[in-house]
Amino acid sequence: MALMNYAQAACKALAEAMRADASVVALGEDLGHGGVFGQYRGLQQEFGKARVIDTPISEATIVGAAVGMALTGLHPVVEMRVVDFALCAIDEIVNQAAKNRYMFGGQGRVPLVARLPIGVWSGSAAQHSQSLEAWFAHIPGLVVVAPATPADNHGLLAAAIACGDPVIYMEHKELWGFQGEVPAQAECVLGKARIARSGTDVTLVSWSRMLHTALAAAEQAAQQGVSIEVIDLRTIWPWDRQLVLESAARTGRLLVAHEAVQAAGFGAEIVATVAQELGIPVRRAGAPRIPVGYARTLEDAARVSAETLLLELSALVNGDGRGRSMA
Amino acid sequence: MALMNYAQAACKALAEAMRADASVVALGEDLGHGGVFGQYRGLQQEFGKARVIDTPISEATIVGAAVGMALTGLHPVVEMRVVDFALCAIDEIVNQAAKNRYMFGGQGRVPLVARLPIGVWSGSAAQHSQSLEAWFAHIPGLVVVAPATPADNHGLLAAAIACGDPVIYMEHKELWGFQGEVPAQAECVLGKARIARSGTDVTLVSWSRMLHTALAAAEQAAQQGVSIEVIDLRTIWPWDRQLVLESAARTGRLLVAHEAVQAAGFGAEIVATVAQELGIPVRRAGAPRIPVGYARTLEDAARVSAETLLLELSALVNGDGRGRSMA
Amino acid sequence: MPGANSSPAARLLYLYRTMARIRAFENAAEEASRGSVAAFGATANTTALVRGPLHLSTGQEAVAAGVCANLLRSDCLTSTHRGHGHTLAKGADASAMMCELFGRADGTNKGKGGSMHIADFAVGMLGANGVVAAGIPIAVGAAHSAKIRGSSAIVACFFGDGAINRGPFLEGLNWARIFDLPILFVCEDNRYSATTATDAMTAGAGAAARARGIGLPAETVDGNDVIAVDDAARELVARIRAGNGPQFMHALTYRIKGHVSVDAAAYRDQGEVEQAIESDPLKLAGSRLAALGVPAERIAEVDAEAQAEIQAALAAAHAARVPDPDEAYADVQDTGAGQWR
Amino acid sequence: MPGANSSPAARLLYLYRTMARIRAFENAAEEASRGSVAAFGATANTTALVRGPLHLSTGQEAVAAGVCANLLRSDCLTSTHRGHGHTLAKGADASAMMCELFGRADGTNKGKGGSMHIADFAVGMLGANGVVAAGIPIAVGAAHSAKIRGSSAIVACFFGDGAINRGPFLEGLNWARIFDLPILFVCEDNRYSATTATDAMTAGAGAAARARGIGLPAETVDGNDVIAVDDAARELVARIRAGNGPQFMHALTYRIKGHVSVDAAAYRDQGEVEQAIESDPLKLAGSRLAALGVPAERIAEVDAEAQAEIQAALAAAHAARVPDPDEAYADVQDTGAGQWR
Ligand SMILES: Cc1ncc(C[n+]2csc(CCOP(=O)(O)OP(=O)(O)O)c2C)c(N)n1
Ligand SMILES: Cc1ncc(C[n+]2csc(CCOP(=O)(O)OP(=O)(O)O)c2C)c(N)n1
Ligand SMILES: [Mg+2]
Ligand SMILES: [Mg+2]
Repeated sequence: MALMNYAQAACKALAEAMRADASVVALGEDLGHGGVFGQYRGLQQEFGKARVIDTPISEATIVGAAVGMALTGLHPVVEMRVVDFALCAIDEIVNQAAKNRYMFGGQGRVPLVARLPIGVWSGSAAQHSQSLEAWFAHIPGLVVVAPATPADNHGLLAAAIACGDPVIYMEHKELWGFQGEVPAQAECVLGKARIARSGTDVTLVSWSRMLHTALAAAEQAAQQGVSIEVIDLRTIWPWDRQLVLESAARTGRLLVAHEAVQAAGFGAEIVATVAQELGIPVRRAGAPRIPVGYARTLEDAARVSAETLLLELSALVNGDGRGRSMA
Repeated sequence: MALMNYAQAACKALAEAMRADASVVALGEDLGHGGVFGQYRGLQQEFGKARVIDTPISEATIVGAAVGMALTGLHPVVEMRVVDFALCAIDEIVNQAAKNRYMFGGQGRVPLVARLPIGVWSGSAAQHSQSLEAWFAHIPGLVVVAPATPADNHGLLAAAIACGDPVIYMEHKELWGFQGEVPAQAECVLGKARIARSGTDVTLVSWSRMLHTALAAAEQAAQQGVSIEVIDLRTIWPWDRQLVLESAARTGRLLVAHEAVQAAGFGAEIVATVAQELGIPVRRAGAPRIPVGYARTLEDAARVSAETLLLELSALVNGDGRGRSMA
Repeated sequence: MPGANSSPAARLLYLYRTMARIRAFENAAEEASRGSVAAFGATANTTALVRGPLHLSTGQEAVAAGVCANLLRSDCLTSTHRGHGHTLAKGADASAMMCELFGRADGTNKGKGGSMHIADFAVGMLGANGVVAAGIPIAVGAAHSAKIRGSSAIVACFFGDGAINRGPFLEGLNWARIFDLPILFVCEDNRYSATTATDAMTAGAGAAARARGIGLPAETVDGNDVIAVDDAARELVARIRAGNGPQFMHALTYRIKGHVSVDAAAYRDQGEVEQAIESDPLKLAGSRLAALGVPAERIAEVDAEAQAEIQAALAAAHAARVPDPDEAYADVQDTGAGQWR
Repeated sequence: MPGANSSPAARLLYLYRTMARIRAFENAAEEASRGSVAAFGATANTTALVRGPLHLSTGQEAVAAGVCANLLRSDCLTSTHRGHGHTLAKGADASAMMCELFGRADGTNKGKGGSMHIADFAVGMLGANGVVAAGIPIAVGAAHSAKIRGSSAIVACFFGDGAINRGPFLEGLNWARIFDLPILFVCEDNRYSATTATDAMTAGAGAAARARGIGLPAETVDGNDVIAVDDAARELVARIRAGNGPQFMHALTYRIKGHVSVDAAAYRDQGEVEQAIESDPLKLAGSRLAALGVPAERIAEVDAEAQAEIQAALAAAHAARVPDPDEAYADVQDTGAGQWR
């Protein structure tokens, strides 16, 4: 165990993978100076410019080239800075990386990890603040991961590099400096959620930065005598349906909270599944369907707060079917 | 009323809009020869090359230029051939068209209609068969439309051109030749669904080509004594929540069927909303989470058939909570 | 294959054979695809054996044959939607390819790809692609990979004249040059982008000028003359193998048929088409062979062999197994496979 | 503004004033943004008045000033993430801009955009953009629109040296040329793309060579010499207004500060930075003014006016109203507005 931040934990995972396997390479803009968030610090010094590759501002080709690398024996880790810029490489992610193995009948594999940081990033406005995990969960062939803690950013990045599938790896831009204990050995398995706090009255599923808001809300709820079980989903696809269903069956109520826009967000998938399977009361809390504004008041309107979660939780617990049902 | 096919109906709507308003222009590849599906036939002859613009194969710039046109007084209608190619223009659609009005504080409007045909298209395999309406529904700023009939392809395209917002207009590639009566005057309103068949036992919501499968399933169900109310959603965003909730409250059961991949598809949004609001039994039928394969057997595995819908409907009617719940 | 030092006649006969095989393959595929797709005013025939859009390279065979004659099996290639010729020339088996077009389980892609995604990774053919210009970054990455892994393989990257107006063309060439990658870009200029004459859509002096603007050496060749293509490719490939980084070939040719098999291509001037048929690369190579003293019977023999090979491929495709619906769930991804259906 | 026929001193003083206003504006914004964002090793200061990434154009003012001096209010402009200079030079009000940076309801963008999306449509400034090269197609579309509508407006499209490696650069230039659009492309080459020296990432002879490869006339100018930029822009804009289609300017300059305000830019050679400070465009213009006989007091007066204007802008921004949370729901879209929240 060692205390480090979320960026350092990812850096550690990547360094370990590169040390263990010469086929692991990293590519993207500004990696040579450690990445603009320090998440590549020291790597080019250790592994050289041939393996930690500074690229032109060519998102489409960064991902497209990574597909070509992955097909021919390398394991590229691709940096997109923010998911918003990855929108310049969507053909390469969706039509090329995700479908390659299938449409060519299994002749090749595309073991690449594309890092697409998500989330509202203080004062960065509409083009640097999106959370699009639902998009990638919708695309056959992709694995989607969203770590909430330094330990998971270490363990899940290691697992993503090892898994052999194209992985959309979504770090949260407001977590880079978040500190936590990280085990020496990576211990994560893709597709396994984690009960972050046990409880009996409501199951609250979340991931990424919103997990911390969910934990804060659970703590406040506990003070009001309501016991919330908080699940950190960790992998968005394949999501841990079993753990969520077990917990929801136990508590009899489900709330899913995410930072992404609520409309057609991944919360809908989980809520729809649980409603169909268990027929229990279900609710969602996601951002309203508005772009993220710059001014703090506007930005805050696009965030989901612990207060909002408490309102949603109490609506569930009090059996009040209606609330802020759609945003 | 006149009998015409789905492609001709759209052509009529566009011609009428161009006749009425000199600011309406169309741009895309191969428009001059009528579009590869005939959906632009005769337009360049009537309106000239300056208004029916043949473009290079430059999807990013087709949409990006349309944003610039829309900001400066034109009403561009943009052709992307299939939604899959629009993946080469996602930054332009999501970061530029959808967010422009908001992030610039309402200084401009982006009244463009982007035609992104969807759907499995016989024998066209993984890169020409996607249905991605859920993606665009997730993006604040966008309107999303998916007509199922020639009348609606006329009326909704007219409404889309007139509405002043950026519209993702999704025609279905297997409907181009579909015939139907089209009223002389366009009569559609965005955001209004339509009861395509009245019934009492289950509400079945669908759109685009899947509507016809839904109607076929409803007909077969009727022969088995089960009465299905089929709703044609028509506009995916803003969807007609009121009509769907009213119908579902009446029938007490909901099935949503779409051709898109079920996982994180738009059916999840509707089912989640109805489950939360009404607490009634809900189910979804969408494609399994696989790319569309080329061979007919593989392609069929990625389609949702009337038989599948009948199984889902009977699971609902017989109160059997479990079924093909997740694909 | 007869190397560069073999007799000109032997080399040309070899190139001719490749072209004849491509022509025979595509003629057969076209026949089996009548009414394969509803587009260009054609209505679909649901019983067509070859389904969906079928893009024929008829008239362009010399580019595939001439370039691929200079590649090793260990070299890689990326292609476009119009990829039968590149695939055959790179060494794929015609039967496995025809099976793929028929949507059979023994096809190169197990029936999952069809014509538009034809691929044979075993011979380094990394795939046809349904998205214009999308093969360029993938090829660049394969070349970058070879450089990183210290492999001696090079990559050939084919694309059409329409593709040079898409962003990945710029990005890919720039990338190849700054990292000095072992890659041959081949712009197969058939003068059309679907129904549109590309010329009016392309600013400046064309593909080679753009490549030079990005710092790549570029050669323009008569893409209907297989000897010219072979000679140019030999030189460019030699430069690449010698470590001189990316090279660019602009090959001028013509798409004799429509954009897809159902396209009658009525938008073209008939005179233009007739002239192109006059410069059919097979015809041209045939007269060159005669001039080199190769007897007509020898050429007829090669033609007959090609026909026989393709007839066998057709028979194999007819006989081959259709994939089970269950196979639709294979090869999606490993993580979570089987948990979801 | 003093036109091209006014005295050289009057013209230069006008250009100097624009530069001084930009410099004063950005210095003030920088001051108000200390700790605005956690990146480049800096930690965020949640009380910063200017939030998020702030990209300063310090050292590059001559490009904005020289180009925009040749534009009419009815002409359009698109910018990058580094857009304060272009916006001020195009005629936007400094107070409204500062309000925007402070996230106030009276800001140019009603507090919705901030620095990275600064815009003033009323003066034809169609927006800064957070996505590198994304302004290019938008500018091209605005120019296409002018042509279709028969408007006499032209468009200036600014982008950085890093942007010429993204696809939209190729697509946009090609489009502008084939449709012969009234647009001036301005590559503002400050030698860096964030922390990366752009040179190593850019193949070939650079921006102008690429433009020529796509058929555009291109000029390279000393982007720190506002007279050189003004002269070149005058000529290029005249050609555009005369109907000669798109023109290209490659302006060589330097980013004196870090990539964003929190970036100390320690990755650069100190000598290089010192040299750049020597060729600071304001300094250069100052000595030119002196040489033209403009008294030092007159220059100091212009500086003081600029300072006063920006102090007033700061005061206005401090006093201005913060947007209500409710305003977050306005200006999303009309269709379905109010039905959803
Ligand atoms: C990004 C993209 N846009 C449009 C299409 C539709 N399309 C398929 S082939 C083609 C023409 C391509 O022209 P060219 O690159 O010259 O290749 P050719 O067909 O002539 O071999 C077009 C427009 C596509 N497949 N991908
Ligand atoms: C598509 C995209 N990729 C990456 C970024 C991150 N980014 C912001 S500015 C910048 C450097 C841009 O360099 P240049 O075009 O030269 O403009 P400059 O910052 O020097 O003005 C980068 C990489 C982005 N905003 N958009
Ligand atoms: Mg072509
Ligand atoms: Mg720069």
